Amino acid sequence: MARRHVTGMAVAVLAVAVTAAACGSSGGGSSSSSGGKKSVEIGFQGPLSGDNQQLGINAVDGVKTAIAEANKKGDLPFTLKLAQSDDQGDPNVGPTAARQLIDNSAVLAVVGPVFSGATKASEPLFSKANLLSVSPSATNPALTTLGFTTFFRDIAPDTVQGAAAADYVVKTLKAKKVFSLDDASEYGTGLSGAFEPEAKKDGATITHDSVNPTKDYTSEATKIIADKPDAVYYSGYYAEFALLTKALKTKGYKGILASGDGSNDDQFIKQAGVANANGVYLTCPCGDANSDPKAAAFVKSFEATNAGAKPGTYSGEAYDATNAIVTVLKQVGAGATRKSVATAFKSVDYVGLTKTLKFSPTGEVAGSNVFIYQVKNGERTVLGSTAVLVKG
Amino acid sequence: MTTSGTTPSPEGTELTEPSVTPQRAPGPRRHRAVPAATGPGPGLLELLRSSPVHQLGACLAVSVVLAVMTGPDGDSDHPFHGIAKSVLAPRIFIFLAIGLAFWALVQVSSRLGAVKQVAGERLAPVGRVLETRPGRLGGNATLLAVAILAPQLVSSAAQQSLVNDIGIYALLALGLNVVVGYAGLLDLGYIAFFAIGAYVTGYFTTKTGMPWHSPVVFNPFFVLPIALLVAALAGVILGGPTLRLRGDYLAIVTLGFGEIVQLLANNAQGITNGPRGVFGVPNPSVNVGPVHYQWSLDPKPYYYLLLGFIVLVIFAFGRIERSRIGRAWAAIREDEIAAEASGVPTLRLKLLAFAIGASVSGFAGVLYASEQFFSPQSFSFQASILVLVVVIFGGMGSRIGVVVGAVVLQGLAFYLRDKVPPADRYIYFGAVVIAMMIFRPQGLVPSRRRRREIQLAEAGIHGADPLGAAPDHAA
Amino acid sequence: MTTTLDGPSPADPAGSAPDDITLHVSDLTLRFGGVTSLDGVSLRQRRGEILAVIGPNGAGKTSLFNCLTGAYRPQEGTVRYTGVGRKPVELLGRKPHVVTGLGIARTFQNIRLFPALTALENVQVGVEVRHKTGPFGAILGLPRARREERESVARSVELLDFVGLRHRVDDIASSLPYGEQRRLEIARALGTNPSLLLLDEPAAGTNPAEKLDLTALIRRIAGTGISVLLIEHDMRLVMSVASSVVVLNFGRVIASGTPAEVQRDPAVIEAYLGSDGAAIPKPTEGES
Amino acid sequence: MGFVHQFWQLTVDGLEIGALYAVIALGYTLVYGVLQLINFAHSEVFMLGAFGGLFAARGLLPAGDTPGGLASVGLVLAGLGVGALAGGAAAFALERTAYRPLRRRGAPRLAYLISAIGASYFAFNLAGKEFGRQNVPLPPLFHNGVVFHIFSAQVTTQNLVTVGVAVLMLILLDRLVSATRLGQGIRAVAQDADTASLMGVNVERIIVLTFIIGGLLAGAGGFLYTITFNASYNMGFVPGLKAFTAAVLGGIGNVRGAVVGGLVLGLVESYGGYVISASYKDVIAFLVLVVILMFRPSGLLGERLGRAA
Repeated sequence: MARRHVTGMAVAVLAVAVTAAACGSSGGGSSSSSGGKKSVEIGFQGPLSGDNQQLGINAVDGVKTAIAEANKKGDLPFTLKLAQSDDQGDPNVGPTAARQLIDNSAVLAVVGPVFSGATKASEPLFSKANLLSVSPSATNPALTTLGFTTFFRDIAPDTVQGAAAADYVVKTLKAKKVFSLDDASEYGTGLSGAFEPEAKKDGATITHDSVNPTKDYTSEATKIIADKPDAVYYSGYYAEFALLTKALKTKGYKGILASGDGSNDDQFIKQAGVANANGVYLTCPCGDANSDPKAAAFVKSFEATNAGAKPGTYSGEAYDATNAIVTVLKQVGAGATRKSVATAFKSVDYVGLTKTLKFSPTGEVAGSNVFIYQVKNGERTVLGSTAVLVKG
Repeated sequence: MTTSGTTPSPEGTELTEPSVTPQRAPGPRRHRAVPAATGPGPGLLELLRSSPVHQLGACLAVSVVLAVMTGPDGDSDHPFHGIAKSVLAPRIFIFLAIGLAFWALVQVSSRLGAVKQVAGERLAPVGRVLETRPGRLGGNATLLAVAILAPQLVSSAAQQSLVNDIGIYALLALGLNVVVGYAGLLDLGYIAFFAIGAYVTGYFTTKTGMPWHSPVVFNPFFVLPIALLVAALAGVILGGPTLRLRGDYLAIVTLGFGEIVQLLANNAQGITNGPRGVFGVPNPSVNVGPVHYQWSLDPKPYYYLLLGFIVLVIFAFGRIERSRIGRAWAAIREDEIAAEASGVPTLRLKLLAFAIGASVSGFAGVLYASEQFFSPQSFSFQASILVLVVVIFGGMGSRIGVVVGAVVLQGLAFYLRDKVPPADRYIYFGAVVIAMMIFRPQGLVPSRRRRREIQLAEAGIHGADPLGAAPDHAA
Repeated sequence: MTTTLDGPSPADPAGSAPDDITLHVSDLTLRFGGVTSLDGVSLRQRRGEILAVIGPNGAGKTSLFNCLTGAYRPQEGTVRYTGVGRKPVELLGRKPHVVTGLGIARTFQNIRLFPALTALENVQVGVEVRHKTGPFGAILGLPRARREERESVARSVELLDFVGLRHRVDDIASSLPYGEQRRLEIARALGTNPSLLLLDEPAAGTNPAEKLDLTALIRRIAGTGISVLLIEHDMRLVMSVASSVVVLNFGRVIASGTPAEVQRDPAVIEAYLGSDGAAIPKPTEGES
Repeated sequence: MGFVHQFWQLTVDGLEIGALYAVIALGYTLVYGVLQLINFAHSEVFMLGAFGGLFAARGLLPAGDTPGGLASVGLVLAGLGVGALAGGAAAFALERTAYRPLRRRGAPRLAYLISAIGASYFAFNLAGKEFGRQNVPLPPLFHNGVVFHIFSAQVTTQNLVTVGVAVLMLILLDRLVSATRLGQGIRAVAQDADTASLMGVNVERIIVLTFIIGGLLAGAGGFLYTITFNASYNMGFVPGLKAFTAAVLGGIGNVRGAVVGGLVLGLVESYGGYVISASYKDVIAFLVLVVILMFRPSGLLGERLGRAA
């Protein structure tokens, strides 16, 4: 009995000691000001853990690249730093993650949140705190209609992407019968809700189904194949699309398979397997930096900042958003406050890598293009933008 | 058989059940005699108890595990890089040194045998004072003062966490404590009632949040009694046919029920808005006479609202616990057959516990929903488990204990947000829970009854346990 | 001697004729799978009487108790019970707590207390069965709740005093010595205000001194007008307290009558002495 | 069109997943049989087995195209073997750290459940840290094609591999429990541990071995699961819960019951997922569980391990 008490206490001591040691060694100290200059932080909120963390990592790496470039240039009256906050892509974690950034008074602007659901839950807080938030990826159409005052996104909403994808699948690929499946998420239903009416308008017959993310798409694949569609369009994220692709191919599905920007990541190819992924179409309102000659410098800088990682989906958008924020910070100068940054951002006009960042009063980016990708030999290749590919 | 002449022992009574329970005595207890007979093996605890060499081995093993836990990550392409970098890098020596120091500490302290005694002597008077009535009152007043001051001292993210993670979970844990701690029923689907409360709020307070809504909208405060009743009713509907089941089966049925509720919330998009969740439940407000107050995004007022309810619930459950109902629950928990034979209507009292627990959960659901946004993700099985772990961790059967459990566990999770990679948090959570069960299964602040029950169980006497004591009435 | 038990008790020896039948068991048959545990058992108990059921291990005594108190559901037979001033009711098919509510309390062969509760709390559980306070009453501290709480403590202390455990009020049940645990169990049973008390081998495991106390206690209980149905191995105790005896063997009644008559019965001698208690028949599933 | 046309295909799909549930369910059932405990961390044993098998098969896989013939057989066997070993090792470690210390001190049963939950969180999050938190695919180890048709249903190589291996393991286990000395020991402990120890059965040893056997099966099952569904750090939870349901459905503690429960659950899910929606698969599974427990509380086959074989 006595012994147990002692060991219990000692274990507690050990645990505390080890945690302290770990924290000490892994560093990450948040002491501000370095090199005499005042430091200003740009926040990032997105999924840095969880099933679809890759999309968050793509984006935060883009932010890091832009920050590194700005600091290198050194024409700002302060040093820029990054403050990350993980919302796990979960709307319920969103508010706490947002508050963490809001609490940090050095944060003058935020890139993110990445996912639409988390954005919806977090934006009221950002609006109240007058903290600018620019999402590189939250594409749900309704987000700009909810009265958030400091919300902007430099990506086209799903209404644009869904319609363009429908035009491409029905008009260019000539699919007469389309099976539209979404993952019932904020993002997925928004995308399929834009895709289906346009596809119908283009003359295709649509079968709609909605399946929550799961691992076992076997019976859904049976159902899809029984429907004999020419094309399947999945509105959801890559982890599930990979499993769906696998299940469909295993059951001998030979038709067209397409999905949206949530699946537009190399992880999709990896997880579905090259043989299964080949031939799959992916739509995205985002360009591909890797294959864009204009973006060569960005790719190089990105690789240098992020230990050789290649830009992924939303990396370019996050990079652009950060640069636009940097422009505004420069404009506002040393006395920048959250309010002045948010106000100045409304009239920003910045020619970015992916598009020109210029916003409507509700925070919607002005011009946008939807690109079609196809997996060929295990690589995502850009076929072009729908403006060019869809005719008539 | 116990016949006159033999020395009766509690163990003997266990073996000669008077045949009302045809099933065998529950598992772990049956092996009590065995460990004493067999030699020591290298499990964690008995290692710590056995020879110094074995203890050293265990300490070093724990050090290595901790090194891996805190070390660099691997990935699927290089699955063992993280481990290799943790174990083969120089930092392993820091951990081994800590492990070694820890081992030395154990050696020294167990040789001297002094630490415990000194600590015990020092703490004993404190414990005695706390057991007296004024002592208890003073202790509770101090706790309340700390609770009132807490949000003034922390950041707003921490305040948000105080509301979302700690306050709500403390309320949930208080409710589950009635079911598990008082009546001894293991409910693994407890969060379902929380969901029901939240969706009832969504139904009655907003026309935009859910496709399915009431014709008239109310202030969330008016929904509180409705949610309370609906959740209690759900508890009775679930409990009625299932409370006859034996311990583990009850656990599984409740688990199934919890899953069904969450999956329905997730899938019935036409009713609940599915995984997109419910957005736009109005903030509660008070408009009584001259008092007008509107809760808003600021977490602090929510915190005080929650704190008020928690104090109220603690007070109310204290009354119940000390009443005939509380004693009847204790009786059911400790020996259901004897309770039944003493005239306790066991089924009705279990249902009552279920309904009370469910209604608190529904109540918490309203408060949670009125904070603007919720989605089925909040009502996962993990959440049910988390509440249960909070209850056990804090001290089953103790009202203050379960609140402390919520503060410590959820506070730890919040604290670790910044200190460790966010995704690694649950590794620490798991490790803490295992260590807790090995070293202090009665929880941080156990109730006196529960502490006795654990002691009795360890002595091999009929233990009161949600998994153990429930009899099979199938015969 | 009887004053302490005269609470709001229904046991009213003056108002009932001595030959009133309080318990009438007829043709009770209980089987477990292929094993017949009780085989056409019939017996009658008069009000206020101490009736002992004896028999070797496995004879079906505890099975009989379990049938009477609703733990088992026998295949055949009827059990009619007449409470004080009540109409006769059928006991079979009722739940244990309902049976207790009708005025029948029991103890267990292997003491079943609530081990982590205090002696007082153990008795209170029994006493409070007849109380009405609900959760709201308890939370709000309504006058009735407070009155019942006071009554419960007073009555429980009174009962502890009656069984000789006044000094143990705040002790944890499992910490009591064995003999006292037995008496505590009896106090708890008395708390439910029974008119019929079923005692299952109360003397098992007690020493001679405790046995003597127990004999006195049983007499005192009977003295308050409560009928006692007693299962016991100890023949001396049975002979000294019981006014009539029923002998079971292999689930059948082999003899009944006064203690003296039963003691002379050849079948009983055969059942007991023939086996000398050593070659006791194997317990049936129901008994073990 | 419709359910009738797809009936046989759905049956084949259902049997495949059902066989996997059965294999995992056996781990729950065996442990329940000897300890009367729900081993909550069994799902992580399954997950670790899956990763073990995956890494082994991927490591041995020659570069280039999908192998065929004997190479495929060898790779599948290697994956199964290493998966089983990883599962067995994980189960052993689990028993040592999360169960044995509690058993030694005679902890109440609830403590075991909580400690197993802690172990589960610890294990799957540590796996996420070390193996990444993305889904990890198993490269194709054999050419997956339609082998034959049952009525209108296609039966693929993958179906045959999964079901074949699962059935083989189930038969082996059934033989082990009913016809070996070890099996006799397990049954003795399941029936009455105290008596068994008096009869000279080393109860501690039997308990450890039971954990390991369950772990071997779950590990191999994890590898089979990965062939179809990819591996991930949190893959254990849902199949674990389903397998647990299957075990209860068949009568927990009953070896053959677990098999029946697994197959029934697989079929019900497959049919229900088609007729209603794939989203409702789990709802259906749990509804079945709740209803069965209400009307047949000890499961379909009801008996305990000790009496079953």
